[in-house]
Amino acid sequence: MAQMTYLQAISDALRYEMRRDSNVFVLGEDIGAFGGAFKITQGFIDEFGAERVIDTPISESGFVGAACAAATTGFRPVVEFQFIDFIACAFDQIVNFAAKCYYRWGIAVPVVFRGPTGGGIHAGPYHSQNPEAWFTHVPGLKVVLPATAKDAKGLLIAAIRDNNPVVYMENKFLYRHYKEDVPEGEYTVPIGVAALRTMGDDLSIISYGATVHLCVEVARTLEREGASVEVVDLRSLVPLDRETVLASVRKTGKVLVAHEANITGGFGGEIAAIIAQDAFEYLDAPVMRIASLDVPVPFSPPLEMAMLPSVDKILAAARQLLAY
Amino acid sequence: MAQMTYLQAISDALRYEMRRDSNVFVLGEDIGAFGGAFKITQGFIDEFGAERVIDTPISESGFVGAACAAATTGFRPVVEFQFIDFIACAFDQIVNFAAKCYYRWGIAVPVVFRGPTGGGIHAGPYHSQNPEAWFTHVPGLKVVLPATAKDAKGLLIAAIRDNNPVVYMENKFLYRHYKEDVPEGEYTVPIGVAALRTMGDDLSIISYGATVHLCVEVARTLEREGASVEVVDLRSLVPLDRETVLASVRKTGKVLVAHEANITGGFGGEIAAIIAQDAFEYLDAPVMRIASLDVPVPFSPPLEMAMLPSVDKILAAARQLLAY
Amino acid sequence: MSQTSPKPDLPDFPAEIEADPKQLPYDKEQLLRFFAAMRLARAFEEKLGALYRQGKLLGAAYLGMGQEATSVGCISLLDKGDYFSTVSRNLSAWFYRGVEPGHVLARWFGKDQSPSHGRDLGLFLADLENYGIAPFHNGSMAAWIPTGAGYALSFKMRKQPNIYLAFTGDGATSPGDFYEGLNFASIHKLPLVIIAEMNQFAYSTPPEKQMPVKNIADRAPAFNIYSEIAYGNDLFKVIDASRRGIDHARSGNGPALIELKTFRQRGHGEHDDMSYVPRELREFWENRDPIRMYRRWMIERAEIPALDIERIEEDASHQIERAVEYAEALPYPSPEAVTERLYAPSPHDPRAEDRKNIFEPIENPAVPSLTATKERSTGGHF
Amino acid sequence: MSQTSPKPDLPDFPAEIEADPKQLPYDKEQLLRFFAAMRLARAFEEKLGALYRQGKLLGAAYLGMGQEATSVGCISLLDKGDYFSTVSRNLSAWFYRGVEPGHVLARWFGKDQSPSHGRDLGLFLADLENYGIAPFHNGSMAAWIPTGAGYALSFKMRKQPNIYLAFTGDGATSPGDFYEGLNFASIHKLPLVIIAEMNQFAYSTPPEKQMPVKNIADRAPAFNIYSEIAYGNDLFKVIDASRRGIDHARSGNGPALIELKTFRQRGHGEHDDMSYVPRELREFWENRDPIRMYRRWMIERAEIPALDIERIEEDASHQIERAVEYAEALPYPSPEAVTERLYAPSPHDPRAEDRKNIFEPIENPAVPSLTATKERSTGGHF
Ligand SMILES: Cc1ncc(C[n+]2csc(CCOP(=O)(O)OP(=O)(O)O)c2C)c(N)n1
Ligand SMILES: Cc1ncc(C[n+]2csc(CCOP(=O)(O)OP(=O)(O)O)c2C)c(N)n1
Ligand SMILES: [Mg+2]
Ligand SMILES: [Mg+2]
Repeated sequence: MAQMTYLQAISDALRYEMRRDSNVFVLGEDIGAFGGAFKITQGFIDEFGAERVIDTPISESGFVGAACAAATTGFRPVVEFQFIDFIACAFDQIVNFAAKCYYRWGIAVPVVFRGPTGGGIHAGPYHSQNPEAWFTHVPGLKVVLPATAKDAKGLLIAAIRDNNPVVYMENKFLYRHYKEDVPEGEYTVPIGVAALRTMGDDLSIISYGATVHLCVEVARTLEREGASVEVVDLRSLVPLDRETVLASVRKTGKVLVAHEANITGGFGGEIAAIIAQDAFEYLDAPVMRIASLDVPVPFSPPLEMAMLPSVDKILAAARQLLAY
Repeated sequence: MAQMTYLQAISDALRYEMRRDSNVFVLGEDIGAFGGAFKITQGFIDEFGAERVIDTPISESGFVGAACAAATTGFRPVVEFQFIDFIACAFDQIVNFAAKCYYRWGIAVPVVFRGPTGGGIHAGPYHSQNPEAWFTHVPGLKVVLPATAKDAKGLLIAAIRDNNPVVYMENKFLYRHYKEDVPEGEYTVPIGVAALRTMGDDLSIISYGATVHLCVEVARTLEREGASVEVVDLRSLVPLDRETVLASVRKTGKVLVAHEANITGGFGGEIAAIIAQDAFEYLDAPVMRIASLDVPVPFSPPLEMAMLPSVDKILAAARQLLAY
Repeated sequence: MSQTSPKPDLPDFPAEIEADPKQLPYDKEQLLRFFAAMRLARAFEEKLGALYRQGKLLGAAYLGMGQEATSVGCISLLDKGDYFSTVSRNLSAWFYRGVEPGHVLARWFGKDQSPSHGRDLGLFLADLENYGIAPFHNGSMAAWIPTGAGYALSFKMRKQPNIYLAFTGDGATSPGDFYEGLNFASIHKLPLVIIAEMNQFAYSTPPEKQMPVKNIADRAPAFNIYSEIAYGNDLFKVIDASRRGIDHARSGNGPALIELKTFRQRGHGEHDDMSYVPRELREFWENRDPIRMYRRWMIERAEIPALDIERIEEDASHQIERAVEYAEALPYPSPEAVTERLYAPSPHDPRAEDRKNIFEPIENPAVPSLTATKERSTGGHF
Repeated sequence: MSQTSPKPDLPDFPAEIEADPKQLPYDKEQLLRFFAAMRLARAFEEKLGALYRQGKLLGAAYLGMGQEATSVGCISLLDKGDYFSTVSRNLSAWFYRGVEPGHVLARWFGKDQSPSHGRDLGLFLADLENYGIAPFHNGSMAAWIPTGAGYALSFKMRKQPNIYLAFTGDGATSPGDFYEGLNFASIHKLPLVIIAEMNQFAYSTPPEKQMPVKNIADRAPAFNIYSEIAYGNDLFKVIDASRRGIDHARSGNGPALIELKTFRQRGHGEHDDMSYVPRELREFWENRDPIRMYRRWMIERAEIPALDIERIEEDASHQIERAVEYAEALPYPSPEAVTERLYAPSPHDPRAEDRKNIFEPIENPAVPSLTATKERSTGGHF
């Protein structure tokens, strides 16, 4: 075990896989000598050389396409988006090529798309987005979002070894704000298994990504008030650990779904829908959702904070459910 | 009133608006002399000239960007995607520019993005998609999907006059398979008001687009069996007519959500989630969803039919709910 | 249509093949092999058109008639380990490479034919293992140029002496992917060869509405790459130009773009009446049908006995008959197969025991707040 | 870093402005006006950097120091109705156009300043109505080239004699949008002028990793457009080249691309230590600081009294002080405003009465089935 920030855990996973498997290479903007906008690949070019740490021109569709093709020949490329927002520029290659190739032809595309998501750092409408829901709707892609440093490492290694295109979304607020003991060397987290961050009987909060931390904080506050709350961290949205979600809801009978992406069309709707169909008979209260408001992420702090989910908003909803 | 196919109704709306307002122009691939892949703009270039009926190079991002800019100067461009699938190539311009411009700067972008969606015509993975859910998740966009010829006309005229970017999704199976009386001349349908296609007390089926026709067929079959089913056609997903949806569910207590897009992350999840939160106390049965299976749309008929929703699938689910 | 099409600017390509057979490195067998692939493609597409008109095809039909020489010419230069991708009009390339007509037709019929098993259109084929055919046509135009760069990158990284050859239409040179892919390939000097078939139309769109330059090759300086323009209906002109492009790329000098001037004899698909095609243009190119020119040249210049040629033509007919029988007899995929083979099995797929202990508490949650702004990352921002 | 940067290839730009003041069409007032905008931008950015280092800014800071002449030079040529868009390093363009420093700083502070009201970064400004500044920087590089084409299209359709000027960095010439936008603009001969600032880096990426050609202008033949390369730190060289490009576009000859060679004196943002920038390169360009060169030229060649210049410099300082006061005093937007102004009101927004009669039965539902395949559309497919 070693203390690592969330960011260090990502670097560690990448470095570990690149050392282990010469088919793994990374590409993206400014990831070479500069080490990437957030310094995930700092020092990589020295260790692995410019052949395996490829600085690309600003052309997301171009280098995503190139990575996907290389993946079909046995390489395992990891694509860095400088900010996940720019994944919109490579959208066609991801949803129309990477996602469908194996289904069409049986040709696997083991590629990882990773990049920083999320708000709270006053980066405005283009550098704060949480676009996971676009990808969860595309059959053929897997979508994972680590909330902890351990998971950041374990899920990234699993994603690199996965034989399918995996969208791996990091939270940039957590990069340097979350630190914990992370296993050194080999460490994987299966893709499609949720984690319980707290256990409880009165209320389930289903969440993923950075919002999990807010939910844990809420659970602790409520615990002090005598309520017992179970926080389920999905970790992977596709495949989804329906079993764990449903088991928790069947136990508590009350459920709150929370995420940072804006609410309408967010993945929270999918979770709520599954619960309303498959755990209906166990429900003792409405299925509630807390997420960002339906607007672009504004820059100014009061606006941004009003837009994002918060401990207070989640707490209020949780209290409402507990009192129901 | 005149009998029009769904396709003719779209042409009629476009022609009507182009005659009425010289700021309306159309652009897209092969829409000039050829009249478009599906012949929506047949004859337009003769009537309106090449200045207002612009044949573009194959560059969706390019012409979408150009249209959005022209829209901010008072034009009302209508962009045709030859198949809606290629909207993925213009994704960034739509979600990052068009959608956010008014929120950022108060500069309105009155542009319509339209194109053929949907399967059932054996066109395979790239010419059959139903990508509405990507756009419903993007604040700043409106998303409409007419199920009838009348609505195709009324919603398109409203979309063109709307001061926001509107994603208008047509169903290509309906183009020539659905015909009805459509008002001539001025005719609009407000964006954000659902329609009831049947009225009933035992079960609500919430749907939109071509799937509405399957639901009506189901409702009729069940009516013959003595059940009374209400089919709600949303027509517009954003803004959503929550009022009508919730009123129907509160009345019937049972609800089935049906659409053609694949199920996971589809807009059906959003609807189910809203119901599970805001009509929970009225529910007498689980909220069920019927949608396409989570795979790319396959070409071969037995596969395609297995993948798509059908009268039989919806009927089976509806019977299950009625018997609950 | 009120817009009368202006008299087209006709090039001065001859209506015959000029090569001197004695100067060519090909024996009779090879010459007939070229012919066989082209002729088979033509016969296949004639059949496909007929099936379409009889209402026996699912969906639309897209034919490459008139462009058989472009495909066969460049594909004949590939080494075994080379990869390539085709667009809608390169059937003769598949046939030259050994793909069976029955397999192709079975896919057009939506039958349970490997590797697609009815999932994709007859128009598209990917089979890296058996034929080096990469999984494109992607649907979205030019999406295969970045991916072509990716294959070329993969050869370069593995130090394989191979090239990637990407066919592309004139229309498909407009999307941004064309630019991004070539840009990347040129920066890294990747062995990517673009065979750009200028067949005078992209669906109904003529080049002057598609691009601001006269030739696709006029784009090449922007990428600092090798380019050539050749007459695409003369098999040997195709071979000459393509060979230089392929050699250039294979020698590590970076990408090459070979533009072949040719003509799409049919509409975009068989539903398309081609009313937008000027008659003169059509006649000009029909007089330059690549197969008829080549056939005449074989007889008149290369002194190949007509009998040998006719045998190939008959064989093509038989192959098509057998293809129809094969494809008709093949079953459709079963509906249950629809959800199979969506995800490739992977080492860290969840196992039952993984769910046994999933309680992993977070000790010190990181809760964003306005203070977040105070902590500045040592890395950059945007 | 193991990679020692190779000695950079330095151009032979002089360290002084060469123009003969007598040959120029500018009076003293105009010469001072150029200076005022550049100097104000420099003062503003010095302040911004200081605020950043004091931890008083939200997020990161991006400065355009060293590139003041490029912006002022070309913006000075715009007519009133012309539109333009800036990228991250064109503050002097806003100032030349009359934007108030206080307004800009208020946006950097996230204050309730129209038209963004705290929604967007200080870096980005759009205000078509007051300054002709179009709503870009878009976030995604080169997204403003298609939109630039759209503005130019709009001028052309309205027969207005205006042009659209789009600034662009060297890195921003790589995305596909750059190609698609220029392609469209050139086909339609639209009045679009691209001012490409080759400032030697895109974040940390040097041109040789960004593009396979030496100059951005080397891309121009691919679009069949006018292009020129000029020395971007000499105000009058900028003006000369830009004028030719703008005249070309305004006269209906289609787009122009003017490449200005310059240098980003600071890092990509203030968090960036620029360790990747070779010292020689930095020194070369610092000796060619556009403002210092211009100041010297004004005194030594144009014989403008130092006092006049100093007055402008002092005024710049005062303006910045007042800007800080203004911006600090301004309130933040109120949290409730967060959901306002997302959708523009529209004529067919739902009214209460629209929900009164929503029963609209479908008489004959169209139910897809396998038979769908039998009905062939007279239109095409794909
Ligand atoms: C991004 C994108 N937009 C539109 C289409 C629809 N489309 C399919 S083929 C085609 C024309 C292609 O023309 P060209 O590249 O010249 O090839 P040709 O058909 O002439 O062989 C178009 C517009 C597409 N496949 N992809
Ligand atoms: C599509 C896209 N990818 C990545 C980025 C992140 N990014 C912002 S600025 C920048 C570098 C831009 O370089 P250049 O165009 O040369 O402008 P300069 O900063 O030198 O003025 C990058 C990579 C982006 N904004 N858009
Ligand atoms: Mg073509
Ligand atoms: Mg730059």
